[in-house]
Amino acid sequence: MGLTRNVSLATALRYKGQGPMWAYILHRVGGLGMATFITIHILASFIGGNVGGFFNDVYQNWAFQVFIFFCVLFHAINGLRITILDLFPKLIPHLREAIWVEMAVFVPLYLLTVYVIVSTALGG
Amino acid sequence: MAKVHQFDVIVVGAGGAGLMAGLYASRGAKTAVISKLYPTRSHTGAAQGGISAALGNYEEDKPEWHTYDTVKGSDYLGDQDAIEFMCNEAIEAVLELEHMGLPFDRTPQGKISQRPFGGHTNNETGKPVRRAAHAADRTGHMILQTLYQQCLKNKVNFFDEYQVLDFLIVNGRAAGVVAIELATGELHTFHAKAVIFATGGHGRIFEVTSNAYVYTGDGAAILLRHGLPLEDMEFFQFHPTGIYKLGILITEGVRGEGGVLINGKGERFMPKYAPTVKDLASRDVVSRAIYTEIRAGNGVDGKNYVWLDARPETINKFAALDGRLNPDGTPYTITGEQVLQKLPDIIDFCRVYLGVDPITQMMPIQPTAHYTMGGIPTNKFGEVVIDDRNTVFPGLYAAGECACVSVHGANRLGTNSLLDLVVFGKHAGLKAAEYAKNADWQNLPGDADAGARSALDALRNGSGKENAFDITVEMKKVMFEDVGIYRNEKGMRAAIEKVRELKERFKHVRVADTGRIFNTELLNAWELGNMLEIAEVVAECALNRQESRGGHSREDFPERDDENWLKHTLAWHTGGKTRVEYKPVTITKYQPKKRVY
Amino acid sequence: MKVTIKIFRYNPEQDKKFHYETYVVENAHETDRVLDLLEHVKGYNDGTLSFRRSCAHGVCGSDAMRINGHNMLACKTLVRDIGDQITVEPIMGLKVVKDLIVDMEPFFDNYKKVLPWFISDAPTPADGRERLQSPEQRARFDESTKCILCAACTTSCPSFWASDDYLGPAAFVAAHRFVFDSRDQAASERLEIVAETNGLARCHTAFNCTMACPREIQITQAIGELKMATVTGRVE
Amino acid sequence: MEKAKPKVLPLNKRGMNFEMFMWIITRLTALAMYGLILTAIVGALIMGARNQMNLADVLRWGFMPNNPHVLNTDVPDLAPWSTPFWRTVASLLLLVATAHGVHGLVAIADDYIVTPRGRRIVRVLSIIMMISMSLIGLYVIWIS
Ligand SMILES: Cc1cc2nc3c(=O)[nH]c(=O)nc-3n(C[C@H](O)[C@H](O)[C@H](O)COP(=O)(O)OP(=O)(O)OC[C@H]3O[C@@H](n4cnc5c(N)ncnc54)[C@H](O)[C@@H]3O)c2cc1C
Ligand code: HEM
Ligand code: SF4
Ligand code: F3S
Ligand code: FES
Repeated sequence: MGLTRNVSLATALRYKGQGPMWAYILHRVGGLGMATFITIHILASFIGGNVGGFFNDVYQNWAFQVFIFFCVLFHAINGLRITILDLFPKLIPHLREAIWVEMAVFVPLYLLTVYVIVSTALGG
Repeated sequence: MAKVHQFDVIVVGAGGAGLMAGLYASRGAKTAVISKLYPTRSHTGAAQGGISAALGNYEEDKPEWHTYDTVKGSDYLGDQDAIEFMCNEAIEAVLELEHMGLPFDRTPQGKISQRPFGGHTNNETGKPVRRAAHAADRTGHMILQTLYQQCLKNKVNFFDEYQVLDFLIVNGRAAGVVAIELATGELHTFHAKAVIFATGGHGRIFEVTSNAYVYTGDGAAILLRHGLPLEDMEFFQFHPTGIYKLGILITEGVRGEGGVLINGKGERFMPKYAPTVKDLASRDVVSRAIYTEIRAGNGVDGKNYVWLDARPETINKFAALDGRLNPDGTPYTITGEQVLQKLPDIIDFCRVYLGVDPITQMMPIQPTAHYTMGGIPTNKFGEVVIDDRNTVFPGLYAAGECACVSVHGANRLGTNSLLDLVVFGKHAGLKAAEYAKNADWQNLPGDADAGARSALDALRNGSGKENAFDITVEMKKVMFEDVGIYRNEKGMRAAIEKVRELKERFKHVRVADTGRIFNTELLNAWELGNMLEIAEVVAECALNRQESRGGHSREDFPERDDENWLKHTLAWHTGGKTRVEYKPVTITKYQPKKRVY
Repeated sequence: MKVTIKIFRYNPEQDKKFHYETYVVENAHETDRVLDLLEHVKGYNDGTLSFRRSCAHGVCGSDAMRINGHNMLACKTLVRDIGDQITVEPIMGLKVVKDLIVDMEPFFDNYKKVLPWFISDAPTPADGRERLQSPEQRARFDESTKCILCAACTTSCPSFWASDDYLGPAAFVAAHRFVFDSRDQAASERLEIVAETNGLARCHTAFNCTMACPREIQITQAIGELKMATVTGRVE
Repeated sequence: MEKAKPKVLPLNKRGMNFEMFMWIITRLTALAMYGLILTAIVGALIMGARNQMNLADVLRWGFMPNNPHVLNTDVPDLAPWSTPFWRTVASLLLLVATAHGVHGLVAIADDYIVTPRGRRIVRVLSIIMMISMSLIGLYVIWIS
């Protein structure tokens, strides 16, 4: 009797959460992205040789850089926001406003980064 | 074969009354509480204002005053021994709730806070007294939560989402109930020594009501079918200010803060009906006034609603005209912010449901069916009595809105219902457990659930010519129009005709849903059957009582008639016919006199 | 006005899989509640449509459902506020039993885990009167007394979607109600329960709960206060 | 008056456990990382990186001011980076970030892996991972 709990990834993403939910998802993506990257990076440079070289090429790729910079910047800025609100729960009612502030910092910074990365990539 | 469970005491209903009964019964007997809703969904949770007790936390107050106010409020139809009992128990009852952890609001000294409420007065000065203990504007919610939590703590057995369909009588004693488990559609027989009904009221027989969808009078209808009487069914309270069409309650507090009622012509009309207290007259008086205006064509746009105006400028204008003063003697004025601060919930309701901001706009309101004064007759221990000599039916108890003790008589005072729940719920529970200790088990017949089964089968096998939803709509409409605030012989006769016709048509209903799991259509149809039964009895009792008293106002008999009608109605309904008898009112200290506020 | 309402349907006795059914309600009014539309569809289009409801004005917690993708109470959501194209689905993360009805047991089980009842060994005042509590102490936990256990919060939480072992915001609100009540003495037992692996640490402040709560309780803040209480031990 | 409730619960009576300990550690390490990263970047600027600003380099300095990383950048003089001070900064950052990151992975796993057995495995794996990553990192920082 009964249907399963009905929460596939697709259903979950269809839920109309707002800023905070997306911040949570992207924070997770960012954290995971960095953790994976750093692990591979350390292992690769430890092993060195061809394998290391291959990964080094990946890092040089601008698309990868756009991604990893997103992970770092977003995770770091959003993480600061989380930390502040968590240490002072009285501020949590303003969580949505906090995300606006955070965006005001993150978006220009990230756009600038992307611009630099892409123009460096194009400019050689 | 249905599943059989055995408990000493079965409580039907998990509102304030049912939970209190369950809590107390479980201390002395193996008890189960059966409810068609999850307990926290019961309508007790909707109560806002407060629970009355003469705690005297702000100013002097006495249970005797509370008793007198209640007697007067009941238009002298309440049984005074029971009222005195309730008002004396009130203090202990409220303190007990506090000891259970209920988060009452507090006075600056840390005591339970109290607020004034309609009809509660200092008997010496006649001024309002602060008697309603409250937890913000969700006192009922907090009572419901606290009692449920205490039941969990004390490991009371719950059968949630089991709807009771039938009551079992063996050898003239209560022997249990039959219920359907909503999640599976299975019938369960609950074998018990004692049964407590706490199923709430039946406001859903009216079109516009503040009551929940589940207020379909199940308990009362089940007992009626088993040949037991119901008491004072003609008395139903209409609250003057419900949101137009929706019936959602707007508390008296709005008028307390200076809000006024305005008709379709833009006139303030209450001074015509209650020259001294005007908009703050008692509930029955204001409801009647609104309805009179509407009938005279003074509703807004010719429709059946009027305005409740709580805009600061209106409040200030009329306060000045009335010469209303602050306690310090300065003229009474109010600002928009103050209105917002004092009535946050009402403003929320208006914004959500009407898109109206009461600070800048008027609220469309109309009287709304609110509270069932009548019900299953009981004595003050919650024992169901079945005749004018108060003969007790062994093993059967009732408490809460479905019961009629009678402490509310012809008109209930605000905040007395929550008190009724905890006081009589407790005593019903205690009595039932005590009874169960000494009583023998009655043997159940093999086909105990046959009655319930055939009732459901009838709905599954009807000809299908009729739609249950249509019947519901028509019943509510005719009951609200003709057996509502104003009643007269012609209208009520027509209503009785109509309800009988609807009952005929109801026989042809067939539910489309043939499933077992959560067949809500089937159960809604069964509830409609109950409502039709109750509606007929209400209409007939109302037609029978040839006077006006409290919530029962006859245009053709506008005066109270103590000589002929100072008595309770008992109504039986067998073989499609209603039989009415009477029971004397218990009068101890207070002789009836004219009711002026 | 004309309203098109698309409803999630699932009949366990016939269907293997759910599907959607679309109904058109011709004479809808913009002040109609979604609950009114559902009643209309049930009354005239298809009686088998099943959903829970009781109070019809947002105080009993029966009818939390996903309306246009967001958890709300059907009785507190008006056509006026969401437009004439409406999609109604059951709340997520609890097993669908039939149509819009889900199995609430895991939700209530989680609630019961946090000892949601008043606990105090202190004797009641000798005169039988109330325990004293200042208005400020009372205000401390006022928000969390508003909960109607509708489950809109818990079933909007990504952590709960991931696995229903997660205690969930509603249970935290219940714990908060007692932990910060100056009269209650079981704060440490409750904190130990809410701090377990499936408890507080699995709240990642996704905030969906707070935004779904029809009682407008600051749930995430309450959870935050519980978290800090476990860390600092302060339960005032 | 009744017995007043304690204002601060003793350490063993406030629900503090591994999860909540790591919860607060995650926040504190987040703050620590900010501090260390800023130190590293400021240090790099002082040591003459001003003119060779490059995004990837900033990241390298920021997250791991160790020799090989700096080697890849345009900093004029490598010597200052080999002092024990900068090696210590790099090591701290490494330990803090590893603890933070690995526990982050545990936190994510906890959402999906809920059996006690599964969780035990995740925790054992995470400890192994944390120790080995830290050791490798330290080796790189201090030896190379
Ligand atoms: C809007 C509003 C405001 C109010 N404000 C106040 C106030 O301020 N002060 C005051 O004193 N009073 C107030 N009242 C009145 C008071 O709240 C009710 O009279 C009271 O709560 C009724 O409680 P009860 O326990 O009898 O019924 P309920 O709380 O309604 O419980 C009925 C129970 O019976 C169960 N049940 C019903 N039928 C069946 C069945 N067939 N099988 C199994 N279970 C069944 C239901 O599931 C439910 O659990 C208000 C009422 C309303 C509507
Ligand atoms: C300035 C730098 C950083 C800050 C401020 C920061 C902050 C945070 C915070 C506050 C959290 C907790 C989120 C939550 O519980 O909801 C977190 C989680 C996490 N962090 Fe970081 N972090 C930083 C750097 C890193 C780095 C370098 C890594 C990778 C190694 C990392 C990996 C993770 C992971 C995997 C999570 C778990 C994500 C989740 O549970 O959804 N973080 N971070
Ligand atoms: S906290 Fe809000 S959303 Fe959650 S159950 Fe309670 S009332 Fe519903
Ligand atoms: S949505 Fe879930 S993650 Fe936390 S803030 Fe609410 S419980
Ligand atoms: S029906 Fe009660 S909350 Fe919606």
